Amino acid sequence: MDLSFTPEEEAFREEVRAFFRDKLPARLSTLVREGKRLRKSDMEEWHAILNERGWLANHWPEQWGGPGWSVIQRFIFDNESALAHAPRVVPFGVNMLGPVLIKYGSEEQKKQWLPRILDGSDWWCQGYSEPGAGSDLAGLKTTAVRKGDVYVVNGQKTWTTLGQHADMIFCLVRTDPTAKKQEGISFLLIDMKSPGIEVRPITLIDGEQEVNEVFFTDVEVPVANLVGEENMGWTYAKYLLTYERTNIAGVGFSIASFERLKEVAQMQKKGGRALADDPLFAARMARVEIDLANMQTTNLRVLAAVAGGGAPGAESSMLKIKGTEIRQEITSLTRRAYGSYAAPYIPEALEAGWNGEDVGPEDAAMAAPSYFNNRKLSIFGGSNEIQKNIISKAILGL
Amino acid sequence: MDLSFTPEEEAFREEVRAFFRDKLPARLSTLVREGKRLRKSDMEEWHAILNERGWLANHWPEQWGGPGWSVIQRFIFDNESALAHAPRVVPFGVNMLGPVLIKYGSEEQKKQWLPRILDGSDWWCQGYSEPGAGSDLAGLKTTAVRKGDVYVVNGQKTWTTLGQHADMIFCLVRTDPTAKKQEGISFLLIDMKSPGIEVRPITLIDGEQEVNEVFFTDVEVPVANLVGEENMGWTYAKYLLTYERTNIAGVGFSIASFERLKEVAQMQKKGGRALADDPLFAARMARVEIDLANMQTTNLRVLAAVAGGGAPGAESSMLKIKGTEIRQEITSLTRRAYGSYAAPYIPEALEAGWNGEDVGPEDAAMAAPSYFNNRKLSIFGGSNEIQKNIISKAILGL
Amino acid sequence: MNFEHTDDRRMLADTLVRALRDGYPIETRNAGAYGEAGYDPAVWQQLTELGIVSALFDEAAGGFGGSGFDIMVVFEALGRALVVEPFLGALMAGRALAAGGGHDETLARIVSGETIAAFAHDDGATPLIATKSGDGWTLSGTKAVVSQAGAASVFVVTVEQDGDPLVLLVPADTAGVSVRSFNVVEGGAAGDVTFENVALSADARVGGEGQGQAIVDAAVGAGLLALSAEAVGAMEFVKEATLGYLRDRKQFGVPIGKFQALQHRMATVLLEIEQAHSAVINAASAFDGDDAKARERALAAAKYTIGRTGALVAEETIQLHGGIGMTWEYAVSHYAKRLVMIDHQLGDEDYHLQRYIALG
Amino acid sequence: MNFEHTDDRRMLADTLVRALRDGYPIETRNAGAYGEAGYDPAVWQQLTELGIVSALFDEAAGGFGGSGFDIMVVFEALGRALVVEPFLGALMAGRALAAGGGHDETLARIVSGETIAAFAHDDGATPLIATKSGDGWTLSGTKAVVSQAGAASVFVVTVEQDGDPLVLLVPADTAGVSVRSFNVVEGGAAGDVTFENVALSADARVGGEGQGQAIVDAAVGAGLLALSAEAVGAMEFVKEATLGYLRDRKQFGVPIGKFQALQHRMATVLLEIEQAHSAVINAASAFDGDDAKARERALAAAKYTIGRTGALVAEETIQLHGGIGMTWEYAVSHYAKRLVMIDHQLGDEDYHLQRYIALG
Repeated sequence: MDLSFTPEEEAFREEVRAFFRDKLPARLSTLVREGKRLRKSDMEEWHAILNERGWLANHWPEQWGGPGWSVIQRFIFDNESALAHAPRVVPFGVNMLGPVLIKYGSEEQKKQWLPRILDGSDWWCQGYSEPGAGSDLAGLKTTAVRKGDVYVVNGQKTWTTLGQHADMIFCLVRTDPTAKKQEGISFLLIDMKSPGIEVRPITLIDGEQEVNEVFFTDVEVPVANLVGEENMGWTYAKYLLTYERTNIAGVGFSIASFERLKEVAQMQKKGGRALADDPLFAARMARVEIDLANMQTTNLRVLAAVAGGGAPGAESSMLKIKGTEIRQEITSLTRRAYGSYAAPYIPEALEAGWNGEDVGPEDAAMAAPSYFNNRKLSIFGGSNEIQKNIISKAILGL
Repeated sequence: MDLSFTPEEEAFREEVRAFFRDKLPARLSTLVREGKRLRKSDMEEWHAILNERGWLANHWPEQWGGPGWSVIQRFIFDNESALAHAPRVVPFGVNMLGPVLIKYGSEEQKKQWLPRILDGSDWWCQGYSEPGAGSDLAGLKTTAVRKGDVYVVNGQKTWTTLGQHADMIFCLVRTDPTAKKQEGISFLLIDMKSPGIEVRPITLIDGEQEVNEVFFTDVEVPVANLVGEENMGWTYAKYLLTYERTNIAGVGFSIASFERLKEVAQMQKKGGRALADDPLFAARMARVEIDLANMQTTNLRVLAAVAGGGAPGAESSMLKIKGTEIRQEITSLTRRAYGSYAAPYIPEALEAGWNGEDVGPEDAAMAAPSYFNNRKLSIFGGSNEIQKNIISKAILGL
Repeated sequence: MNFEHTDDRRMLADTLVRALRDGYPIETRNAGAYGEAGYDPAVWQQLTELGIVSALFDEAAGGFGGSGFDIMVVFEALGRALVVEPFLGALMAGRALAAGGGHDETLARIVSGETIAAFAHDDGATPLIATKSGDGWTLSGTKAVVSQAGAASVFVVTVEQDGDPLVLLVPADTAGVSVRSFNVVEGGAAGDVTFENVALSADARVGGEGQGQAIVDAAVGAGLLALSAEAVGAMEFVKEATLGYLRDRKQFGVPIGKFQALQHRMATVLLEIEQAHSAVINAASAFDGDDAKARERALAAAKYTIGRTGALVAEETIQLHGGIGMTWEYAVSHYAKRLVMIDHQLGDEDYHLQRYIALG
Repeated sequence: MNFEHTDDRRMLADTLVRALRDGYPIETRNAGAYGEAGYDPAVWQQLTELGIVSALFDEAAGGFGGSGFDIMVVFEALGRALVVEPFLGALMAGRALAAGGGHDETLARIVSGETIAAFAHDDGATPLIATKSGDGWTLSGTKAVVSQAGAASVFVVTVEQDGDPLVLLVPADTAGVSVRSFNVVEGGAAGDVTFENVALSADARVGGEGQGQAIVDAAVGAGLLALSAEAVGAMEFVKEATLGYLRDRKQFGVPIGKFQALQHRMATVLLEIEQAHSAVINAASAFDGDDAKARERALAAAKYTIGRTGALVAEETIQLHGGIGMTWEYAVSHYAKRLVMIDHQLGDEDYHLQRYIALG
């Protein structure tokens, strides 16, 4: 057992760090570090930089443009990316649809869609959740009826993150209404410019608009856009949900935000001394710091087991629960740390290039919105309750 | 709204205090305060003192020897009793069987058994739980088959507290094996000296023997000892379980043990100062002290609602959960407070009149056993999980 | 011992609850709360005409209530409806004036609701300093995140001094006073109040020599009780909303309230809300008592309790609702924000726990 | 990065686990643990003959292991079987001697298992004082709750001094040394060791001037790692026992493991055990590192983590079992006691959290 990186891993980390140092535009890392809004063009810019280096889809097979990294390399890259305050890779094309197409798509589909994910021609979004089908994803009601060369799609998707930017959406649709819940579902690729699609933004608790409702009214989709077999979509959907989990715990994000918290706690005062020296606040910080250090090793242990041929899958549920709890706790402490100056609500301060004067300490205005926004971490991607169900069944055998 | 006691209530409290001052033998209160074992004769002695004053069965109707107190008076009495370190009233006859007989027993049964509960002629124990029927109490399997003038009882009860001292046991038995679970149960009074009864002690986690297994092999019970109607026992059992709950939160016990904890935390040192001045330990103590102050008012609110004709019942589940959590937390902090001196295991130190030299601070030897023993609080009397089920159904309507 | 409110107080509560239910739906609330003013002057006027502010003061101060339980029932009702109008400032500033005496006219206008007042207590980036100047003072510095500062036409301002704090009444239009207003995260508004060489005469002072701490305690104590009661009102609302959602929302073919793991968590939420309610009752009871230490401890205990429980209730409410609980459109998200952000006013959970210990 | 143990270490662990599984059922354990001696000399001999103590020391000290991961695998296995035999004393006393040098013969006998040693560190009612006397010292005072003191034939004793602690090797049969032995709550034994004018010559000293703190750190650090690993071993046992119970025990016609509220709690227990396991791996890794502060922080983090998690796991184990988990007869009750009481050795959860902060 050896927790230190091998010389090769160490060299790789240096290479990654050098890349972020050289290629990550300061403008972008500043936006990320300060918790500002990213525009579509900002995200596209970063994708293009990563793609140029061949690191955009870092878990794809080399044949389709992946770099051929090990899980440990991917973990290192993800961590360094967060520590460098790089924008996150928009996951819908790269991390979600890509693997499904690679495993289940036809040769034509792979050739058609994969390069366009890499070069940014298509911005993808995800059409999974519906108003009546959240945790119970298989309860979805959106229908697709085959009529000649097209499917006619009717229904509604919701919580469609960044759908306002999307060119394409991959959707779970019900193609056999008579089959059992999981058995009549298919996986369709739909052009967002198709007649009959309407996107309506949902404003979230922090006042931001990052998710959407997508309505489908008699939308015609070429049958060539069916992935795999009709009525087999549930298999592909589950594969997508468990596939790429090296970064599900978000250790890098937590480390970066904990570093920021430490600075804030040094700067903020309580009773004449730094908040960081208040015994109760110091204890709160130390508890989460230790939990995070433990998490980092738990994450690596799980990844090492996968790399060594062990079972992946359900262990990622553990990483998801604990990882999101830690991330939420750090945002909670950051909010607490600002005291009364966490209260001001300055949405325009989230905009890049805002020149207004801060109210209170720098970045205080981001603390509470970030805390509230991050409550989503334990809800989306399979709520933490669903993850506990998975653990009970798959790991505990209950 | 007025949280202070009325002059009448205040006068009553004074009367109760005077009674404990004058009548509670110092020998007994010392044993209780120091957490020593009480012998059967100690408990009988205290019952006799209470009975002489007419305060033993303080929630029975006056007709049967109760003092005619309000719920608030009972609460005051229970609290003062704990604060005076009086022995607890052994509940099986007074608080459990008594109310069932008063509500559902025949005149003959009342006349026969109630006076003997008061004067100590019979020591009762409870025959509810079975090895296969704990939380699922109605799953009990002990059978009683009517043969002429007797029921023939076969089966096993467990967790029979203080059964080693008992003259009589009240039992739930299955009289109709074909009926649905709750419907074939009867409520029988059984003489512990009957042939075919065997009592085996169970040693608990702290090394003490306070609960027992009771085995029944062809035990003959006169049909006159059936309470109420055959196969209606579940109704009486439920009544018993929810009847007397003025003291279920154990606020008085918590106040008394918290006072003791404060003394210990003043006496114990950590890093050159009193443990009570350690910021983390002080915070732990303050949290439970506040929770306890809140609980006291919650308890009174529930009692006031009952007195005012509001619904009792399910609210006592709230009191039970929170009350036991607080009691357990206080015993946990007391254990923590003694540091390494909580470790020595000196069972003989629990004996009255033990003259050995203490290891470490006085009473340290009781701290860990008391903590472990009190884990039972969240298990017995309907586990806290069962209480949450009750709250979900009865209060939350889920 | 008696847990029933007096008839008068129950009538007041009923009137207020009814007025808010009929006249203050979440849309109205949010329009005011997130609008530029951060409240709705028309709503404020309606509610003050009902005598809501007067209920917070005793007859000597021109009101008809003023006990701890009056504050409790009013703010519970306000919390249940998520009211952002400037009652807290009226209470705290008015209580300070009532405790100090000598500003009867301003106090009367606050109690009647004609004048909106704010209590400016926490120093901002530049601490507030009062320099003696003739019989009066020159004030310089800032007060931070003063609730509804932009709406206020008078401020009661505290200045830390060696010995005893100085309390001053400063009209908002005094030369050198400026307010930077902003909305707050959960709706409503606050402002940083800047004093630039503000010249005040001797009669600006509230109370006399050596009375400062008692005045501050009177105002802050009332504020702590009010915020605690407001939180419990908000908790009651989200409890009912969450229970409704658990009963109605189906997943896997059954109402999600049938899932035992969620039931048990909801039972815990219920328990903790009941405990928070008791904490506020304890504080309201001690508020009127003679024992100053018991009063301060009960107030600290209440604010600590609602800080801890408020966050628990908010987080569980969102989690049990899932995505819908995170939407702006759905009322509970705003309640959840209030329940969390209330811990950022007048000292947080840790602060009040430490204060409780120090008072022990 | 590599999470596989070396072949040697895996073989050692397998041998130990097998020996304990076959030769150390809970009845054997309890007979020793609650018997007068508080351990079983025959078991101790068998296990030391397997070289278990030697695995805790490097070749320079006469062993064949001695890395952080060696300590980890040995104590995990010991914890899994709830072993009470005096390995902790061997480790801590031996590590102190190895760090100080100069007592090679005693060290060799400790490493081989011939000599049982105890590390006497915490002062009791009377603090231990060493008075200079000629070239040597006179020792007076008591050491509190020394693990397996009654079994030990030598003590390594620490004396707080201005500047640097003094570390002394004291044979148990030295004139003036006496032990009051007692069992401990979870099984096993400890003792208060009293020194009454104990005359020691200069060569009783372990290490030289200024080396005391380093020696204490070496011993205590090894002890913290060992206790943390032992706790994780015990957690693994009760996790499996609890899962088995949840699967087998039926109530309301179904295995209680089908109740979602219990499932979710068990999932949390699993998560926290995995985190505790990671904490111990982190500590074992840092234990051999060059960075003293990182080592101390990782050890504090591990002891804090297993203190917190140990109590959680113990309490949940008992609660999920119900009454049966509270019986002496059922093995988990003894594991639960150990998991709680381990927090009372070498500093508790709060102490190590504060130490972690102070080191930060």
